Amino acid sequence: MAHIDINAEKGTSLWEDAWRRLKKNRLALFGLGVLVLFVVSALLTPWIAPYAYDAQNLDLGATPPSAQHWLGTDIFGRDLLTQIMYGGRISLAVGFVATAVALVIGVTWGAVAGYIGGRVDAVMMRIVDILYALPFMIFIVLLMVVFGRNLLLLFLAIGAVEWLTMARIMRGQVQALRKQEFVEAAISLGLSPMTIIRRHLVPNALGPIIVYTTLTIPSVMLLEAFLSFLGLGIQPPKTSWGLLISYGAETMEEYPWLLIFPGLALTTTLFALNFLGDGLRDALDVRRSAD
Amino acid sequence: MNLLEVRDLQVDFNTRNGHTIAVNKISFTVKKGEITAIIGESGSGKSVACYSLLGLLPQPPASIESGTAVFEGRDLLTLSESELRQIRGRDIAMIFQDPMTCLNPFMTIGDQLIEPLMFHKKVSKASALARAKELLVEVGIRDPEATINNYPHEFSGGMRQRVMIAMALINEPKLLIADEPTTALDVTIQAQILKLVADLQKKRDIGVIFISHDLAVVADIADQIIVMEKGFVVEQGDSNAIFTAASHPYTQKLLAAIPSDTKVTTLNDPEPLIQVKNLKTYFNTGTTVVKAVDDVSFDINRGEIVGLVGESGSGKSTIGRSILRLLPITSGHISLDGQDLTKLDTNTLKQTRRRMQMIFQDPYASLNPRMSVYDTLAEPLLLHKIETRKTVEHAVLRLMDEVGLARAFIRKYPHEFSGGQRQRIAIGRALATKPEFIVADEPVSALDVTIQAQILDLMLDLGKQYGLTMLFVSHDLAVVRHIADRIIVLYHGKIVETGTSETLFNTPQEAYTKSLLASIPGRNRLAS
Amino acid sequence: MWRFIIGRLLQAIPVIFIVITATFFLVRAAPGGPFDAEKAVIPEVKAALERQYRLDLPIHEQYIAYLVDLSQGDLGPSFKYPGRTINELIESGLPATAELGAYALLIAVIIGSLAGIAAALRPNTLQDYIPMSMAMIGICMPTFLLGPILVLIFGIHLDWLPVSGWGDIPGDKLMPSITLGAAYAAYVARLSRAGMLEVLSQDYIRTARAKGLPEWQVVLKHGLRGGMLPVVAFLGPAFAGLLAGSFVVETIFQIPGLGRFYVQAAFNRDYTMILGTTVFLSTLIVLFNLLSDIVAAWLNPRLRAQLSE
Amino acid sequence: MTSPLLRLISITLLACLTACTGGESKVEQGNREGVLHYGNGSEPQGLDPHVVTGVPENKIIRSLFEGLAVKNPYTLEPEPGVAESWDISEDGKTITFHLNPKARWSNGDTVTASDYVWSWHRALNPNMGNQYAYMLYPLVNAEAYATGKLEDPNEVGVKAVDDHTLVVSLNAPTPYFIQLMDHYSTFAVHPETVTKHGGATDRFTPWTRVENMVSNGPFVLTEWKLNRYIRIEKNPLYWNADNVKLNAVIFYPTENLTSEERMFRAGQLHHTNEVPLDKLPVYKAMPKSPLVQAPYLGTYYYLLNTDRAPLDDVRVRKALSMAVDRDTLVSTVLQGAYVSAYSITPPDTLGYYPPKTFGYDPNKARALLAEAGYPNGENWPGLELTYNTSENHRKVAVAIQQMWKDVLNIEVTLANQEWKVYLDSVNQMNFQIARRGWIGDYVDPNNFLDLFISGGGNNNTGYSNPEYDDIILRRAPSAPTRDERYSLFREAETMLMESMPIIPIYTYTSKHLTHPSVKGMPSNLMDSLNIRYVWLDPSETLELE
Repeated sequence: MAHIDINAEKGTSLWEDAWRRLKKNRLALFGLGVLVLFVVSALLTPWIAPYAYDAQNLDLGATPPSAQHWLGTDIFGRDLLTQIMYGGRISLAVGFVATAVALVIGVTWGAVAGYIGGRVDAVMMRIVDILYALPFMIFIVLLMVVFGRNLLLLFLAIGAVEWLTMARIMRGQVQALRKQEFVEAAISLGLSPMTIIRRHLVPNALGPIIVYTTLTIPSVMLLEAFLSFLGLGIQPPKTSWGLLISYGAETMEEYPWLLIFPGLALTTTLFALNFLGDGLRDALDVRRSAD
Repeated sequence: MNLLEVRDLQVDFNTRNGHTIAVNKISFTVKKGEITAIIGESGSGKSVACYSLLGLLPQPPASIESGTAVFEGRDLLTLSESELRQIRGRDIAMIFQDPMTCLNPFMTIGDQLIEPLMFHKKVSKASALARAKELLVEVGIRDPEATINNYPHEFSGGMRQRVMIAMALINEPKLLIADEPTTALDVTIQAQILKLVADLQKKRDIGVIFISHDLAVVADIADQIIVMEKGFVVEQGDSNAIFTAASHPYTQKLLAAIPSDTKVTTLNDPEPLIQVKNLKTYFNTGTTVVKAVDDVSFDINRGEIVGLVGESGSGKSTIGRSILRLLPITSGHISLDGQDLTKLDTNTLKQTRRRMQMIFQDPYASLNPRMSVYDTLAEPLLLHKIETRKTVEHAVLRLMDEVGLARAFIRKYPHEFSGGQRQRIAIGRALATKPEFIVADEPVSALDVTIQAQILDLMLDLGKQYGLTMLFVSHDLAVVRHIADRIIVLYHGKIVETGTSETLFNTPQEAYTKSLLASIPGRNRLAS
Repeated sequence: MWRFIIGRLLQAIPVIFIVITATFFLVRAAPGGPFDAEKAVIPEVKAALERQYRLDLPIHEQYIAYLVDLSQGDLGPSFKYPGRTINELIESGLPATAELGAYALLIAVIIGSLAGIAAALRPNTLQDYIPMSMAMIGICMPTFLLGPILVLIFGIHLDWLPVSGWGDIPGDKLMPSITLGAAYAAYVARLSRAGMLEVLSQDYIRTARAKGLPEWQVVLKHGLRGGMLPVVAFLGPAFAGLLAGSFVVETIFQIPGLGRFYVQAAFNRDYTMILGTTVFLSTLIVLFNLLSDIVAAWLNPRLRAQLSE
Repeated sequence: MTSPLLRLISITLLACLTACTGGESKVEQGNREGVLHYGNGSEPQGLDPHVVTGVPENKIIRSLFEGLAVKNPYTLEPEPGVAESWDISEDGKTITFHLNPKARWSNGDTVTASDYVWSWHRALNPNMGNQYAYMLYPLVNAEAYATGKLEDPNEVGVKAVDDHTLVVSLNAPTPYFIQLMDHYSTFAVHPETVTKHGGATDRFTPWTRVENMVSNGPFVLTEWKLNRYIRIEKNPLYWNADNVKLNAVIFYPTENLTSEERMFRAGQLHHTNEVPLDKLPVYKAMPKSPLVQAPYLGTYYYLLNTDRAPLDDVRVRKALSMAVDRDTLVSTVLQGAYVSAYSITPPDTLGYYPPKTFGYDPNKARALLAEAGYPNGENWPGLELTYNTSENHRKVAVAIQQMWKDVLNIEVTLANQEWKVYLDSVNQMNFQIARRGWIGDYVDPNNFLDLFISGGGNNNTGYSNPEYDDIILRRAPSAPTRDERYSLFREAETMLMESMPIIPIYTYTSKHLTHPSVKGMPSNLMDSLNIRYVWLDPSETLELE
């Protein structure tokens, strides 16, 4: 025991550890691989896309998949593969950034409310109720008027909506956790409430949060399409998966490929996220994956 | 007459992390009308062996590799699931360790009680209820008419265990398997339950398997004792023989672990470190006020270990937490080294926390499951700037040495440790800030007896080494007298009696203290 | 228990009041008014209209007048449908939406919990993977997609069900209910799976097995109540959320519901309708959150005891 | 344990399914009973002729009420309604309507000339907030009364000489005035009924409810299920009831185009209000197509904000307009649904054909843009095209954006806005280019050309030309003959298109799916329904192959 390599004794953080465990989960790695592939291709899209995203060929119109256009074309004769690649840039960015915003606000809000409890909790949760009840559309329209149209605002707007449920989940978790003795131990060590929340409560509440997050990302992608309809989001000819799907839904009988391929892109992302999310949850749950 | 005959039973576990043999070719016999105790530490395979007989082990990961278990002429291990189901709850019934979690919180005890009767015997609900009420009376629950429609949470732990026993007995089984039925209970309640099991067994003349980690518990009631270690049966025989002439070293070790000595006070120069004056801590539940601590005053001298003894609900843990300012107190004064703790601002309080620490009862709940040993131990060191980021690792390793944890474990997580090792981590955390005063809240009551002894010794050693002052909270007098210089007995939030360990044990003044002493298990046999 | 309920209702009053106030001023701040139309409205006509709707008053007087009306239960006249009051419109839309929501949740609970329980009984087998994959898709399948697909299959190609309507042709309530319920069913499936897995690992399940009960009794009698608690907690807010969610389904299937009013009011800047539906919605949110807590307490005796303290 | 439950559910489902298959469809039942199932676009705001503003209301109100004159659905020429006949004075400023003595309210009361006087006073009353009050502005003093400048309604140019004679005085000869008598804002309402349920000029009275309404048209209101349907039934008291062939009509608020088309396919509708664009090729390919498409009195165009650079330069405006290949746009993206437009007034507006002053001309467009200082798009400051959120607007905008890029090498960004935000932008002139559509209220070039008079409420371009104003406001109304009037309009329109404050894109068409059993519902420029002519032939069946 005395001659152990000092490196082996080095403490590791929860995240390093989780990564070590995640690497052993094949399904999660597959999910991660798919996501990385999507992100990389989104980043490289301007160089690798087969066509320009706004190149129209009105006389060609909507055609099913062919050798020239692997996934077919839309009514403007634009290459669908190119559209999906460019759409992925927007959708993935919206999905990840907006969800991250929601995650940060929701987790903080919920954790603070749950930890402090009592009146503060009641007030904080009533604020959540109020935001739930406000007419969302009017809120978005106002945002647009006040701040104008931009992508960052879109992320914030979506994040500002999605954090509510996140806060509720987090609060429930923290309420259950704060009665545990290790929290008391942390208090008796003299840790400040914020440190206790950050170091002791949040990591232990991550499981349900991660699962909810993986479900939030795809719904955020679809919400983006709605906001774009209201005029807040992206403008044609730029596109996103959400928009492609909603356009495709209109013509699902005439041009089914316009729905199927964007839908597949979203569904694949969804499953990849889910595999990764479940894997991450297990990896972070140090008890479950003893090794 | 042999009721159950187990031969060459082997149970393996196959998990992703490898293959283990939990029960290794064991054989034993249970006779009708006798209590057979199976004794061993956690992980010895004692529970696995019994569960495997009834098909209650999830398979996989468990698999029964070999053996026979003949019960009334039938080999339990070869029966189909539906045949086993006919035996479970009818011919063989079980009582589990934690009556808190083993009763369905969503059903009234009446509904749970009559379930086996109605299912196996197909009797009407009315007659099942009538039978259930009779049994409730028999296990010592008064007024069953009123209580039968209550939910488990409306009962105390001891009452719940009585309900569990009634439920097990309602079909008049021939064999009762009791898996650590008293471990989660206070000593006084434990004594009552032990007596109840023994009485019922005699009255019905049934066979009982009593599983425990503590030889003392079964000392008074067991006819046969089987000692298990790491899946093997290391010794078995007549109860008297085991207690008087144990041959296997492990059995001897188990016997030695039973705390039986009394600490002799050596303190000469009393200088109060902690002073508690007229402490009151009440809990307001909305409609009623629970007086958890009701006007309690005492001092703890520097270097002294004071035992605080009482049953659950006596307010002993509340006192400990009140002193450490983990709970808001209602009134009174608490001072550390003359400094009034009730009047500190947040910042000073944070500084003062360094000087007083706590060790909790449940080493599972008191360690953050997502923090490794390193994180847990480094946190207080860094927080109070005792060490820098550069030197902290060395300090953590030193701390681990002191509490007897191998350095190689530094990156492991709490779930990877046994209960005893976990409690060592918790002790290490409490000692990290080099405190002067420690509140230990039942630090060994969740541990096996052998481990209990080790941890108590560790605490005594470290206490001496660090010159610690300690408030040792426990329901177990046997443990307290081993470690404490002075003992305070608490009942319903008030102090009943105070004295040095020696005087309290040898000449208890109050009736309540006497009854506490009387309920120490195995007292009669071990004394003789 | 009553103390708890009354306490919660008292807490709801400031919530609803703030929601009303915020909404009142937000809608008036939004660009475009209720009388803007593609063909420009003559200023005199517009002035006459604004007078009729009290929009010519200073905004604080409008606000106070609205609160006074509201305190008498009067939600005001509709802008979009002159000659009708908001009370009347909400009354006319509520039955269909409530019915649709109830069926949708019923379907969600039945299908979702069956799938979730089935999955929890054999975790990490096909019996788990298949329903859970369906649930994943269900959660993300937008109603604007699912509805038309169902209509195409069952309404047009198979010709089994009417493609739209509500209570006009037998069977016309089935497809809308399924469309709306699908996403909820998916959530319920996930929640009940997680809940059942949690409960089935509890000690009292082992006790039930030790009694010799057959597996289905163990699951149904001992597992279900605890396992369904997360579902109950989810259903309260979900039912309130249905109002906004049912808009798409109501549009696709031509259902005369409240969801259309709720969403179209915002598009039309129908001030009184926006406020009316929002007041209604926030009341629903409060009530259903409370209801789900009460049901949870009813299911969980320990919680019941806490609340009755 | 799951299987018995599942089985139970599937059995229930199956039972429910079989219960509703194989039955008679609504259309088949309707054909048998003489009930027309009519897709009507949306829920009417109300049924008070002096309150409502939309097209769906129009179809229902014109079935419940009857104007002094009605339109022949085949020719759009006026024919007798409540008025048996009418005389127009020499100077064209006085019209005398002779009311049909058989005209009855649905409660049996006779329709009298004083009912009209009362109703028109009501329609013009400023308190009414009637957005279509301007339809009656040709009357002497009507505008003054409607805008509050005149207190006494009796000074308005409408008088009841006796019960059956109504005399109307006009400011100027108004050739299209008779046409206006078929617009609901000029309909009479039953005074006693209105006042019984509230004030005469109260917008909020419940007099239009099923149980209260009294009307004078071929049908009466019998059921009004909000957002579900409105059912009207044949009015036995109608003076011409013998010639009404339908027993009942049910109007559905078919808001969702896709759903409406599916309802038609499933036999739940006789007639759809619209057809989704992408369905057009499918229906056009059918040998016995239910598709009915006809030019419609409306123009789709882009407003150009002539107050803002670079659109303050007429050469830029023209370059933009000439760079739009309307024929390609219409035939590809729009699936041939519309007709290319090069002017604001639709062709053949009651014999009026607008001038064609330009065409698709990429070279000239490039030259003009270069002249304006942007050769091959250099130094182009950028432009934004605003439109309200809608699938079709988006399609047009995206295609035109690319055409401008291809032809002129300039960047135009798109900005879709939510409906009311868009209206606000347009009204505040807070845009550079904005999409706009105009549907004629009556068939006359004036209805389109008076949009662009200086400061006109619907001008929204900043275009202002005194000469143009003079033609529209003074010279054309006083033109003695129709030909002279039309040539003045052509002159004005040429002037307008030379300045190009708008880019006309296409002329609307009406598109419906109509079950072959529906007869007497011809397509026409106004998409005008005259329910009196409609009948159902049960022998006709729909073939969708």
